[in-house]
Amino acid sequence: ISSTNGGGEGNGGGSTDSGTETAIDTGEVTEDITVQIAGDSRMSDNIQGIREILHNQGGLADNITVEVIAGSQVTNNRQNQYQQWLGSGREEPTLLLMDSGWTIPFIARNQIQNLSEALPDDMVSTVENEYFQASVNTAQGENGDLYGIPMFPDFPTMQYRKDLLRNAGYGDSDFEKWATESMSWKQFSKVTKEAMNANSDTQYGYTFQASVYEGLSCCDFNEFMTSYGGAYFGNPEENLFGPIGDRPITVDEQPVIDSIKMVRTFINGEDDKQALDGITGGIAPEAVLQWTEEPSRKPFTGGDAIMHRNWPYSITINGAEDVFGEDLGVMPIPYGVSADEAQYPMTGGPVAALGGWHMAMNPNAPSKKKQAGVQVLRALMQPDAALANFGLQGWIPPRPSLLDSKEASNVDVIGRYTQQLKVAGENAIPRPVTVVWPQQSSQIATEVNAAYAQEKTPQKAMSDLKSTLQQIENSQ
Amino acid sequence: MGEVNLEDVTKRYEDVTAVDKMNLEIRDGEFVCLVGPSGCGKSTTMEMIAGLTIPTEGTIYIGGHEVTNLPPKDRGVAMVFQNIALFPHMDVYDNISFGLRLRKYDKEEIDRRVERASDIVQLEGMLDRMPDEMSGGQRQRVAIARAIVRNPEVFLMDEPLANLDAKLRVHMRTELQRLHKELDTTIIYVTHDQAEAMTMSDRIAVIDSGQLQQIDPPLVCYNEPANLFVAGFIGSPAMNFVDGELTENGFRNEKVEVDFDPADVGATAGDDVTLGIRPEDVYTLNDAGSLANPTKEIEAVTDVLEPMGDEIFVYLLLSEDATVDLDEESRGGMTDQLLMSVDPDSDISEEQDVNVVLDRTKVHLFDTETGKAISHGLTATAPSGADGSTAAESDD
Amino acid sequence: MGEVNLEDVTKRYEDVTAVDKMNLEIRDGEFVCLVGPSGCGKSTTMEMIAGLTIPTEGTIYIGGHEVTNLPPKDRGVAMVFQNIALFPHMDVYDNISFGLRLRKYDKEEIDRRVERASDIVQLEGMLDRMPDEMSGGQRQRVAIARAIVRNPEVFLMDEPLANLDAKLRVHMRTELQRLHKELDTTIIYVTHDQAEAMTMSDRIAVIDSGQLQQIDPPLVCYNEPANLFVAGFIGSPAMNFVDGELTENGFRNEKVEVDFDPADVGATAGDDVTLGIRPEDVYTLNDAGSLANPTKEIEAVTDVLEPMGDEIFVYLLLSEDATVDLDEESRGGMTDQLLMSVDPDSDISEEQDVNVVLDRTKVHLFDTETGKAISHGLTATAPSGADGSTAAESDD
Amino acid sequence: MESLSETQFAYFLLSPALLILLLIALYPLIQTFGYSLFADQLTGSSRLGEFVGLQNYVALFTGARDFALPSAFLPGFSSSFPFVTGIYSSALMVTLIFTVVSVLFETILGFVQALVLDQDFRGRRWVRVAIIIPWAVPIVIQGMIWYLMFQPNIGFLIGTQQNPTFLNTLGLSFTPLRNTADSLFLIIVADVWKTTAFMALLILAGLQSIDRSLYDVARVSGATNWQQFKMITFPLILPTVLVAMLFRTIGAMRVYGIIETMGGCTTVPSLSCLVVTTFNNSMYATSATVAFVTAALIGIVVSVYLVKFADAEEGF
Amino acid sequence: MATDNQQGAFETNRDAEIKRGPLETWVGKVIKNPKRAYRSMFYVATVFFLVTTLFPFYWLLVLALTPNNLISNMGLLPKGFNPGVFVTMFERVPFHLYMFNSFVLGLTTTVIVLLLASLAGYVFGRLRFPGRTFLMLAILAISYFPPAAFFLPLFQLFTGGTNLVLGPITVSSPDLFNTPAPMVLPFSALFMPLSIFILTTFYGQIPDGLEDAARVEGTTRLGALFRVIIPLSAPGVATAGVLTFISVYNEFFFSFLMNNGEASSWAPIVAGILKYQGQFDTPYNLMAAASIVGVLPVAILVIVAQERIVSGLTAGALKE
Ligand SMILES: Nc1ncnc2c1ncn2[C@@H]1O[C@H](COP(=O)(O)OP(=O)(O)OP(=O)(O)O)[C@@H](O)[C@H]1O
Ligand SMILES: Nc1ncnc2c1ncn2[C@@H]1O[C@H](COP(=O)(O)OP(=O)(O)OP(=O)(O)O)[C@@H](O)[C@H]1O
Ligand SMILES: [Mg+2]
Ligand SMILES: [Mg+2]
Repeated sequence: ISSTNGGGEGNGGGSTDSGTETAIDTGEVTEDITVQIAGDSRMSDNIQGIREILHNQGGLADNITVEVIAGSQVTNNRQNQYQQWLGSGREEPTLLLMDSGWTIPFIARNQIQNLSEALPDDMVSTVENEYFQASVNTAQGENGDLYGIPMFPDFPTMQYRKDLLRNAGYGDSDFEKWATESMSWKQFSKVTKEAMNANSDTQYGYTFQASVYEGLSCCDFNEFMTSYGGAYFGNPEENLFGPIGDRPITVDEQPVIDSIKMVRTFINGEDDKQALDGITGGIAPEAVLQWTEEPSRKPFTGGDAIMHRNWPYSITINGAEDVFGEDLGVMPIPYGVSADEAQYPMTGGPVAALGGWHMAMNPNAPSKKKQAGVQVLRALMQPDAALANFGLQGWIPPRPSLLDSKEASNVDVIGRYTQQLKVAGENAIPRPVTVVWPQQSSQIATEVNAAYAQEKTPQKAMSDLKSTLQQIENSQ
Repeated sequence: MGEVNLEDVTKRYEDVTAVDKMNLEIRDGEFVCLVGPSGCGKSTTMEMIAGLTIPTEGTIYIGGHEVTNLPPKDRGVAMVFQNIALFPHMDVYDNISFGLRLRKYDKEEIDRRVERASDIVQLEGMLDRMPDEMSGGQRQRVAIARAIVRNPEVFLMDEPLANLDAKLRVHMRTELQRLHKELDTTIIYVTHDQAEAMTMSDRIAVIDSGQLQQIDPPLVCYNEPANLFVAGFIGSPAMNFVDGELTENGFRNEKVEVDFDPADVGATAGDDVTLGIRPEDVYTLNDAGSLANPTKEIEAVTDVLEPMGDEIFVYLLLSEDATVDLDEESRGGMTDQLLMSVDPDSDISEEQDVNVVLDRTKVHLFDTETGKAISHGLTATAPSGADGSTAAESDD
Repeated sequence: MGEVNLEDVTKRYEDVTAVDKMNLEIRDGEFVCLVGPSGCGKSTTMEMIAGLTIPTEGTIYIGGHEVTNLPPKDRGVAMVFQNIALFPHMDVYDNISFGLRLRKYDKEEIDRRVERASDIVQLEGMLDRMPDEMSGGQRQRVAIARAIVRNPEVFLMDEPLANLDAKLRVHMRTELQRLHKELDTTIIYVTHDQAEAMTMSDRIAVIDSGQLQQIDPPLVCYNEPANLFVAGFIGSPAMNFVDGELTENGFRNEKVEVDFDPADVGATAGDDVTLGIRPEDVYTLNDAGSLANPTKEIEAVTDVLEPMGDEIFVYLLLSEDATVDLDEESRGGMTDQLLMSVDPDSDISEEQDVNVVLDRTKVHLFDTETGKAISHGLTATAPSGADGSTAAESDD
Repeated sequence: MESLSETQFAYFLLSPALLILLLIALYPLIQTFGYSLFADQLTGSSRLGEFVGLQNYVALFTGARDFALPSAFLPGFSSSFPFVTGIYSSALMVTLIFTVVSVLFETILGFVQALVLDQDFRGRRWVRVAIIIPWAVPIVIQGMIWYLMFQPNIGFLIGTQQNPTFLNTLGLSFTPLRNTADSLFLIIVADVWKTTAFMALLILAGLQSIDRSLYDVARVSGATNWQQFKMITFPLILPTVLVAMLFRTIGAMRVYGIIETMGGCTTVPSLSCLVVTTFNNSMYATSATVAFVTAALIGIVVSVYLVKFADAEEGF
Repeated sequence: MATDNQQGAFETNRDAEIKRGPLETWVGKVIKNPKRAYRSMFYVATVFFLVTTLFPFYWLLVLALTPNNLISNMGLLPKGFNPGVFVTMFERVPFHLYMFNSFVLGLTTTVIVLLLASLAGYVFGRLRFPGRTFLMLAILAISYFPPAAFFLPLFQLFTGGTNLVLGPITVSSPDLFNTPAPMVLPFSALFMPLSIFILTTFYGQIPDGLEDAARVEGTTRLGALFRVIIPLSAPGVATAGVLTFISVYNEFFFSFLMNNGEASSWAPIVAGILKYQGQFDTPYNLMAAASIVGVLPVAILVIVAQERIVSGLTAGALKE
């Protein structure tokens, strides 16, 4: 047995560059055809509903059937699977649901279809013009071409217990204001402390996620930092997605340091040597250092915390009637400095880290399947379909305008909070995804967590991080 | 001290009673052989004495202390196993010194003793072989050495010489006897070899079907067997048995007549009796010259001859139509044949008519029904009225 | 056909030569016993014939075909192993029927054969026992049954009866002989039991240190041993050996004089020779009456007596200061003692002066150096010049 | 077939196993070794960059590739192994500690478990089920079990500063899974919990294969239970124990799953963590390099082990 | 006399007991009767192991029975009682299908491994031939590599990405993705070294005499292997089988990447368990329930099977 692949040139099997850029026949497909989508279990659980939406709201022709294979929800595993499938040139599936956090590396590898080339212009321009900009950015290649259609974005918000805050003297008018006008971290910490004092039987003030994991670097830390006007690589508008090696590394700047100091104050109190002035301390448990989303949510849902930062999925849980119902308050993430004061564009203000998923197309799929895939994408993009999906699967509509709609606010539980989501979406900050982001992310998480845990001073941690990031940048 | 007593010891397995109410008193320093047919319970008895098998019922004493439930290590016994059971992961030296090392003897003492033991069993130079590199006899010798390096109060040996050749067996026999004398230990010894049992033991215990049949010095067992079983079992080749009836004049059946007064042997006429006579006590008329007390002649014809070198076994048929039925010869009971042992020089041939006589002093009588011995040897002369025709009378 | 030929077969282990240039021709249907001291290579020879061990050198033929490298299953042999080697995970029935099941005999045939075999070895009713629920002898019988259910051309039996009692052994012996006649198979049989070797075999092969010493019919081996080794090995108790010198007048040493003309035995005066005489050929003067050709008297004193029941072994010391040194009796070679077997009735006692004579016709002479036999039995009469004092002369 | 010589016969019987190993193990390993001679390539459709020879290996040993690898927290851990620097040496340290401690405890506990299971008692079968089930637990679940047990505010084993549990008083931090020393300890505990069954099962099988009559001999020779164990049981199952230990050692040196699910590869970076992380980050060449170096290191450890125990058992 | 002595000892013992506490009494008895000590040591050990191994399962059960929302600040008892979770888990994911897949994969692999490893174990355990040590080490060396080291080339091989050059013809390897083959084959190769080593030690310990006996009775060497050596090593074979089966049952790497995760694509139980997990939300209760369902029956089954294998092998399953 010998392999033509020989000593390790390792070209991913049948994948070829050419396939990703050719235009697709966008005409009707006539024969019966099944389009396979690599989705998640939520999709496959709702496959009947999705088919109805596609045909009823999306106007998909009856001869096209969709089929969902439920990839792992664990995003790393999914990414890994896709890498192998696309890397080896498999024809199935036709469409793939991709995390906005790692679509770009696939683009960089020419492993997904260039939709700007392949789709009708109207579809492309709709996405570019009407969708949440941050989401669109994470689906674009270096050349600005579109490689994925955002299906739904995800923005964290700050959830709180109205009932507990009422005990501290706050009322509905405050809650209403906070829903769209976020508060500063200073005020946030003060409010939280007050509520803690007013509710002495409640164990925790503010729960969030600071474990050593992707969620810290992409999101929690990113939010703290950005809300203080800091950035990983200088001006996010210019440098967020590259060019690798040719951008400044700015993690050691004061806003970043301040944000770390603030979190240390949250955890350790104001007498931490690295406490941030003006922040009320001792509102977050040390446990956050080991918490990811679910462990941090458990105490909140269990009634043991006042404030909680998390993704919309948890709003659905916490806002359910048998949990807090109307007592659940939601507001955008607090800010460190306002957008005006911030050094870089896209920073400052109530920033929210961007999550969410795109639909990308497998360039190796047979053209008939691609053709049908385009029809499916088009159907999914229909506003009515997006709204129906919000109701069905909780997919937040990717166009801000849709969040204002009646249909959106009618959606159970989360419909109550569409305005907060819209604010968050408009202030969303993507993680700086590039091909080296995975390496950078783990280093960031490590250093930041160490700094939060008082194992390093913020300055030392960030200067260490800076040099490591520099090395990674330079390695490309 | 090394006396071993078994009181009403019984061992039952699911469907077999291996040992059945065994009572056995073995004195300190005694050498006792257990003999009996295969499967009669010898090994089981040994195992119970060693403590490897716990009796279903009964009590065992060693040195006067009850040990019925004591673990083997507290009984002060050493054992050679029938299945040899060498430790496969140890070389010969380690196998032999196993018990000594357990007791933390010092190196020199161990060396000394192992050397001595391996000398006795002629295994010098093989101390670093592994068991699977040895012949069957060599392995057995290791097993013996393993037992004799220790100086226990009681030795149990279960057919220790089964795999050895005659020469070596004689050697080992004398070695074991010497050891026995030197150490003054009690030895309980299972063997199938008559010569071993006869020469080595102070007493022989004959066991059948888990029951003790007789325990007596070798020559007593040989000359005065307690019952048909013992008579048939001890002695090789086995004793001849002839069934018949006791009449006023003595033993009678179609072919064999032996005259005596039933009263002399404490029996009454009319009983069914079995007459036993060993092959060496059957004489042809030619050889009967030296015989002081022969019986009446018995007509016979020779069948098979088995020359053994130092003697010839002659199978005699008493009735003409009988054939030697080697297969169905059963213990005790009437047979139509007699086995006679004659000198290798005798000019006897197959299918020849010979008349034979028996040595009256060596005739045994048993109750056919119960198997119990009635008498061993008849009075020197036949009672009056019987004719003493051929035999020359001596005054001994 | 079942003839077995070994041509220059050698088996060497790392440091041992187990079998050394063995040449052995066994005829179809023959019953050959291999005997020899422990570790002499008997089992190894059997294993090579079976195909379990591949010879280092030499060729093996079975039925005229070379089989040296053939696997056991293609050799048509059945074997009873010295170490019994029952399959511990199978009950008796399965053990016995193993070979038949392999050959896909039908159920009924298997049942029939197993029943027959278990009958022969007297294991009826034990067919569903597991090996570890059986006594040593029972296991051995299973092993025999396992071999005899098949009807192979060659049977190899390595001490198949070692664990059986005398009675059963006699029974098995006759069964095997019958089987041998019925099936007309070749049987190669290892035994340590002289009686077995003498009675069963067509020929006995005596092996020492891996080398064949003699292969001859039993009585030939007994009466005309080829060399000192065979003479000492065959016969139990062993032959007495007396070292001496050959003079013009015959054999001489301090104590023993036997007169004859060296020329008659084809030897020359002056050679060192060893005289061999079996215990049963030594007579006290009292018993010598019947002896046609006695030698000169030899003065001796009795030492130990070993009563065996059917005979008594008398150890005689020739020089006064000698003691019976059971320990250092070596094979062949001069000893200061003689073993004599006498009638159990003899009134002989320990430490008694007796003069004994030897049966001239049974005197063996060996070259002391090479061990080769010089003659077996001397001419009936002593040569002229020698005095025939005590012995009555016969003209036989 | 029977007429083959012993050597031919041996190879004949080995051929199916060797064939499948050749195709499924050797072929990919050679390929992977090839990968390690190229540069990483994160963009473009090719998985690998240009041929660089042994540069990846050099970079790994000099620490020049550390930025691409997850790094441990404790600076004390990056102690110096000869020829290895930086993160690789700390990963090696973590792995070795994990291996030595967990294999040691698994062997001891597995031994005792096997001895318990070798007894005859009522309900033995159920005790056996109980002892074996941890081994049947998928690593994801094993991770979840222990992760939740040591998750502040979920599990009950971790308290808070105000309300410490006995484990905290023994020195366990309040967020043990974010800290290399504590999580390494807990990961070892979790691993011992799961894989002791592996040892126990194998040793039990070894115990059951011992010829019981040897114990009779030993008992009559006067051996106490302990001596029987020391002189019969132990030497006779030693080969089995060594095989079990050998494979546990290898397994432990490749530990990955339980780390990832409990503490995370960044907290407790083992050798395999480096391989998987770089693999997941599409750095196939680095991943291949680390894999080969890891295998070589395991090889060294195993050789030391084999040489050390060669006297104890010639079986290998 | 002996009985007298014992009587005496017993009396004094009783006198003393009155003044002693229960522990001292027990200790006293233990010293008198070491069997008792062994017995109690044995019970202590058993209870210790039961507690330590089972406790995490109890914890799993606690998690399963507690509604997911209430999982926080857990104590030793479930908060709430929600046995319905064992139904919900099947509604959410066709878990039984995943179990079935795992079973098939495990069984197939186990059979292949035991067969090939038996041959190899026989060779290494009972034959002496040149190259033996080298080959053993080479096979062992396969276990040194993390699974990721095998993955890329194998993935290409099994998804049709490798071209096989057979003389003039070039065939690309068959696409086996989503079939059991690309899992079973790597499992077989990767788990085989362990079984080979286990079987080597066990087969090596069977006395030669038994193999000899079988061969003389008419088996080939292989026949002797299957009829005598394997049955006599039954505990070892069964253990190798159980270890292999469970390893496959739990394997993650290949199980996960060699199929698309659907039950219909032969994805095994691990994929099933992960199916419950959302991107952020983790229904611990469902996963715990699934684990219990996935593990307990299998563990029990495996033990039962092991016992049956052992008794089957030893008691003549090979009987015709
Ligand atoms: N595997 C082996 N390795 C080394 N030496 C061996 C091996 N097998 C046998 N021997 C040696 O070869 C010689 C012959 O052994 P064999 O088993 O043939 O003897 P034997 O005549 O059957 O003896 P016994 O009557 O005691 O059974 C012995 O000295 C023995 O120690
Ligand atoms: N574990 C067991 N289970 C059932 N029966 C047994 C067991 N052990 C022995 N027996 C039976 O008990 C009887 C006595 O066995 P034992 O081993 O004592 O005989 P033995 O006199 O030593 O015989 P041999 O001379 O053949 O060795 C035999 O019938 C045997 O089959
Ligand atoms: Mg016995
Ligand atoms: Mg032998």
